[in-house]
Amino acid sequence: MDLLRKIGVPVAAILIFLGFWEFLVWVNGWPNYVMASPSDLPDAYIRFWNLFLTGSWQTLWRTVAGLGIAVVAGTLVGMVMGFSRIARDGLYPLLVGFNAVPKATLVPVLALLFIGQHNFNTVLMAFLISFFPIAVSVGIGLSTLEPEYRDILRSLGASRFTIFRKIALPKTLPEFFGALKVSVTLAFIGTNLVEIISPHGKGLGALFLSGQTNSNYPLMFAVLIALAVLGILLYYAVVALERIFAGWAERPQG
Amino acid sequence: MDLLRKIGVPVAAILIFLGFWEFLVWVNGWPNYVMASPSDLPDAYIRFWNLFLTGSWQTLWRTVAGLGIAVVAGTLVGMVMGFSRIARDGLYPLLVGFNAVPKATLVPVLALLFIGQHNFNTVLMAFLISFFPIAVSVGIGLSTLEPEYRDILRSLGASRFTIFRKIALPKTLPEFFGALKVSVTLAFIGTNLVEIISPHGKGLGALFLSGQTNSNYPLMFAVLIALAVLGILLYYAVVALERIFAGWAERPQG
Amino acid sequence: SAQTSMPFALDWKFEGPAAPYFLAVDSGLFSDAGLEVEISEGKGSLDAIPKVATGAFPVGFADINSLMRFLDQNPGAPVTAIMMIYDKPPFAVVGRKSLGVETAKDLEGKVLGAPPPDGAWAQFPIFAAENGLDMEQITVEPVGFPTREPMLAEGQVAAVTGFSFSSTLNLKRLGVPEDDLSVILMADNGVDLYGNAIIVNTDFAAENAEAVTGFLTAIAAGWRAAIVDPDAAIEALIERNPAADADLEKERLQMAIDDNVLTDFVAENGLGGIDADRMASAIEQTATVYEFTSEPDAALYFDDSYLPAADSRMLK
Amino acid sequence: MANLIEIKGVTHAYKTPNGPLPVLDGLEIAVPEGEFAAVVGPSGCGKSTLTRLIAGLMKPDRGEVWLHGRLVKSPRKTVGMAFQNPVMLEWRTILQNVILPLEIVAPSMPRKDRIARAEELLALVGLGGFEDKRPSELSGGMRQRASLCRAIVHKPDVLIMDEPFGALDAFTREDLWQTMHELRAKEPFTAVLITHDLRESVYLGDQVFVLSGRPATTQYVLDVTYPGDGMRRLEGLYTPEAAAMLATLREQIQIAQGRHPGPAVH
Amino acid sequence: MANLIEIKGVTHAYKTPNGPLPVLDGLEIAVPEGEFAAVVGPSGCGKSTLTRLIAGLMKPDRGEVWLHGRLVKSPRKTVGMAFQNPVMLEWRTILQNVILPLEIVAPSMPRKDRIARAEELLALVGLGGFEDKRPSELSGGMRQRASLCRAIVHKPDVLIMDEPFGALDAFTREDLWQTMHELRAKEPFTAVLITHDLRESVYLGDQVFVLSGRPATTQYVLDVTYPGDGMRRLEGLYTPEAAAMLATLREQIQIAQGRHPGPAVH
Ligand SMILES: Nc1ncnc2c1ncn2[C@@H]1O[C@H](COP(=O)(O)OP(=O)(O)OP(=O)(O)O)[C@@H](O)[C@H]1O
Ligand SMILES: Nc1ncnc2c1ncn2[C@@H]1O[C@H](COP(=O)(O)OP(=O)(O)OP(=O)(O)O)[C@@H](O)[C@H]1O
Ligand SMILES: [Mg+2]
Ligand SMILES: [Mg+2]
Repeated sequence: MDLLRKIGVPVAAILIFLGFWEFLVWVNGWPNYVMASPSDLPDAYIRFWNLFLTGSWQTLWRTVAGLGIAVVAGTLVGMVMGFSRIARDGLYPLLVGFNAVPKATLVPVLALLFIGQHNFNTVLMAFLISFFPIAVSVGIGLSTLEPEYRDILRSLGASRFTIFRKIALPKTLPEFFGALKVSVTLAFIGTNLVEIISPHGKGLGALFLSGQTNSNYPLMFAVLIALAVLGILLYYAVVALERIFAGWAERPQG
Repeated sequence: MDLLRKIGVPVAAILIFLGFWEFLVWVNGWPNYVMASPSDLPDAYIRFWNLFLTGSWQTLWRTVAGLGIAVVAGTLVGMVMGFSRIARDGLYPLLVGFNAVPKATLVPVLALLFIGQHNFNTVLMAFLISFFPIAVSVGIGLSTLEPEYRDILRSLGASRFTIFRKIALPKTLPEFFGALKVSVTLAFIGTNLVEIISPHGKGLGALFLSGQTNSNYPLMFAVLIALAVLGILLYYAVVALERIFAGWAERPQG
Repeated sequence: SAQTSMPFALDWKFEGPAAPYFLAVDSGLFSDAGLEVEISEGKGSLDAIPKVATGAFPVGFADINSLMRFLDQNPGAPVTAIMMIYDKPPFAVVGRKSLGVETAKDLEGKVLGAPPPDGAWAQFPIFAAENGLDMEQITVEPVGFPTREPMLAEGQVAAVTGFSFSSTLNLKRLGVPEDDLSVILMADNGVDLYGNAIIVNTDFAAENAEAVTGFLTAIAAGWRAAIVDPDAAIEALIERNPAADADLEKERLQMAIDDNVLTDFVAENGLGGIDADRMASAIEQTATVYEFTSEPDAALYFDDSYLPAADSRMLK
Repeated sequence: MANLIEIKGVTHAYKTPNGPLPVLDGLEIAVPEGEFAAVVGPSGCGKSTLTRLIAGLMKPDRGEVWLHGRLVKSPRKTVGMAFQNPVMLEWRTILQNVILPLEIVAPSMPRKDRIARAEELLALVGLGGFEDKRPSELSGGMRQRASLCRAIVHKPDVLIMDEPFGALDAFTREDLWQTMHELRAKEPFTAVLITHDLRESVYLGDQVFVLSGRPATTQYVLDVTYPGDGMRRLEGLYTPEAAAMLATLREQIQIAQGRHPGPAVH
Repeated sequence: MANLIEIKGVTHAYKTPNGPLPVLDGLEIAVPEGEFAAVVGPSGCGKSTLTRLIAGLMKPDRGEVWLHGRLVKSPRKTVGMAFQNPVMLEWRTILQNVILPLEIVAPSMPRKDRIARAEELLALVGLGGFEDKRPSELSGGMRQRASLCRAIVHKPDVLIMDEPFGALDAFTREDLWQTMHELRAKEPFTAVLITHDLRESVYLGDQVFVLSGRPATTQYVLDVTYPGDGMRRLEGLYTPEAAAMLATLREQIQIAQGRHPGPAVH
């Protein structure tokens, strides 16, 4: 029953979505170049399966690397913002300003600054685009921590960092994981922006470009779906971590 | 003193950032086409100030419109996910998958589906890209609501929606506003993606393109900074709302 | 022997017209000249030019008209063109006969789809002036690159601006019959502009004059070989872009050769040189659509001193 | 008079990772309309669980809870509940916290009347002047008093109080006992009071139910016959009759805790 | 014996939007090493505030707090604190909650020893078998007992308890009083106990400090001379000596609440 729900429900949701998509395309009679339908995609996967595999791997590891850095850096920035009002007042506008700049326009700048460092560029972009939600959530978790909780450790003379590690972080883990879910998707976007805008022939982005060059619309859609699947995979990895570390937080909704 | 901190700190932070940027460019001797320096920008603003004003306005209203829809839709989706485990299990993977798809690649699809509906397209993209953090934060706020809080109203036979409105939403407002800050930046990116990828001659994106066509790098950087400024403005609007509605949540960090 | 490293920045993706360079790599033309050449794809001329200007790539491939603007905006940037490849630029208006567009004049009263950052669209005012078009009567619909051809295929616009070999083939792919297409090359309709050229970082060239000349020699030889055996060229390309459709890219290459590279002038004088009068006229035409911040000077944009002897640049 | 609250053979166990934890076992409680039932029992025996069952916040594994002659399946608007842990909504002032139930139960009541009602109750429990404070600015005992106001602000028929005076000093507590009696005279309600103060149970209760240790059963029911002329007075607690009742209860609780009842040292 | 805890002329006011709220006004308290100071006073008078000042969680506006002959400027590792609101960390089991202070104060203590210590204390307060439960699976009184374990697990020199038995029934409470005495004999500590149960203050305290209403001053200090042969026994509470002390305290509290002290009805 529980397993059925855990696996069955997402699978059913995805199938319903695919069915709906197929139906929409069919009903509107959209040609491939407007929107390919799910039934067009298996062809693309069969023809290029090895490219999909290598591309996915290349995209995935860069994304995960960027995300990993984002988690560490985001947590640090969030801590600084959470503990100090001044840091919060000063950093927030800068971070928001930076994040409001479309990253697509920054890719060429990065590519010129670190010419040829494709891996570095890609990981950097995945990091830059995905650390903000984490920083925000950690910062908020800290600045809204109820004094009752903080005082448990403060009364023992614990350092701010200890309070963060033992109380604030665990207490905000649910929100932290929520931010991580957002960041996962952003990191993928970052990786792909670089792969598409400053192409270096690697990853799913390269496959997308090649589909574009050839006006192979089903291939392009197939790449997008592959990206979505990678995103979902990484999401389940996050969920697994969440179950382990923040399972306590979910409350029955009687 | 308080005013000094509220205004002085952000201003100082921004000045320090600009100074650092100017210094970096100067020390590395980067030419404009690698990275323009802040001192190059006033020229661009002076020359094109009216374009900046109209462009900013066009970008801003579309962004705010998209964001407004994102808030409403995100809250609704978040409510559904927060109240029902099944909805959560089914919707999350779909949403994550959708969000892992780079929106840049979706712009052409939208543009073809709704040909010529530039305003609609732009607002739609701003909405699509920015609703996820809100949905996630509302969903988490609901699913981790402590039963003690919920029971205050449940014991009176209040409906789920009432509990959401009177307890869950206010209680998660801090996280909600955090998500909103992330969404603000994303909405800007959405608007600009459309303005740049599927140009319709409106908004700051159009100005950026025109800088690009003419290799006017300072203009391009000036547009990016203008975007950042718009983002910061909207951020302060969010902060103002936050002060009003969630000011109680901030706890002194003794 | 110590090879000179010369990374080469293309302006665009690995498509048919890039095949000659890969052929040159694969048949050892560069390594024979003591050069180690790695080819990178790009996102348009505006991406390739700064790459060369910063010196990250000593050589690149970019539109000379974009280069003019770049040099005007960034005076003193160490970059210049040294070998013209597209003697005729691929700037074109592609229309559909079934929608009433066959000649330039037919555009009046129709809807023209144009991506604002498009290179061809940038030159459209020259084209319009040379052909006496009344811009008032043309409805210009801004479109995005990815939607340009689909919109023409859907009949939402009657014509689009674009590169001849890109737009035409994309349209064929979208199922528009070839004989319904009318490709109006701007170069055939009064526009004197040149097209893409090999560009070089001038600091690099000054120090490695011999290597640069050797590079250009190999480029010419690459084109020559590709013209003789397009299949081999495409094979070299497919290796780098595995998902590419060989037939399509071959057609694209052939169009580039026929329309843009192997012009009468090139057949006569060899690949790479320019005609000073035409260049002057091109600058003059550019000045009608672009406001130079300083006096334009042809010498800044093109330097023929690295070109190898004419006979080694003959394509036939 | 009919029994307004009837708990019939209620059995409940919490599901825990290492098997079910039986908490209530065939509990029987009946409270006639307008009466006050005090419930005492050892810590952790299931008293708070009982309040949640009466309020309809949980369903018992077996057995039935009846209110007003109707089987309780879900919470009712006519119930007021003071939780053991007096959670206040930090984003509302004390006054707004107290008003909250009115917003749900009497949405059409004019704002002015709501405020008047809440202010009246706050003054009654000694919190006049603290209406506009945030919950975090109140002491533990003050929060508990505010929580009591929140439970009765909408004049519920049934009032369930889970150790409502636990954090109060003896005198404030005695004042509030008095206040409860006065309120009951003015706005009749039927009440269930969980407490661990035996004097409180005798002073406020018409019946005192002693629960056994976990799993709790109704171990003993004491019918309170309060000494005096009808109105209950504090002095009554120091009469021999009251002392006898208290002694009985002590003994019963000692049994409930599984000890040999010692000599009633009082 | 030197005074381990010394509170000298402590005055404190909370800043609130409508001006400062004076809470403590020149408070004087001194507790010799190894002794037990009970503090009683009306609800909201400033007792919890006092505990926060002693623990160094807040600084007084005026006056000084000395611990161990050193001025308190920030919290110390040798203090144990049981808060009035026994907040437990929901992501930890009860056992892990109790161990928490050891992780801070004795990071090098072997895991096994920590667990043994925590288990021993939990058994002492009657929570054996609940080690692996989540806080939300405990009743209010059980949480309070676990919180007490958390306060003493690291053998603090100074133990501050803010109504630690408030949610417990009479017998569990009396058991824990006994436990406190035993603990004190085994692991000597100096304690401040906030309570509103006068019997508790007399049974546990060596001195009882009665605070006046807000702003609180030290209104009265009772030196407890507990009847009996040294070991305190519950029976002692029912002796005339104890009754006299209780009567005095009742009277003082009544004064603290600003009432005319009534006849000592007991
Ligand atoms: N953080 C705060 N901000 C403002 N006022 C506060 C704050 N904490 C407490 N107060 C006020 O200080 C006074 C004393 O509070 P305190 O918690 O010390 O009382 P107490 O003696 O512990 O009462 P109780 O017995 O009810 O727990 C109260 O009137 C309360 O309203
Ligand atoms: N949500 C829960 N999940 C699992 N077990 C629970 C839960 N709530 C309570 N329990 C267990 O049920 C038993 C009874 O709890 P309850 O809160 O009803 O006790 P109580 O009589 O109110 O005690 P106290 O006087 O200490 O408040 C306790 O042993 C407790 O551990
Ligand atoms: Mg309870
Ligand atoms: Mg207190």
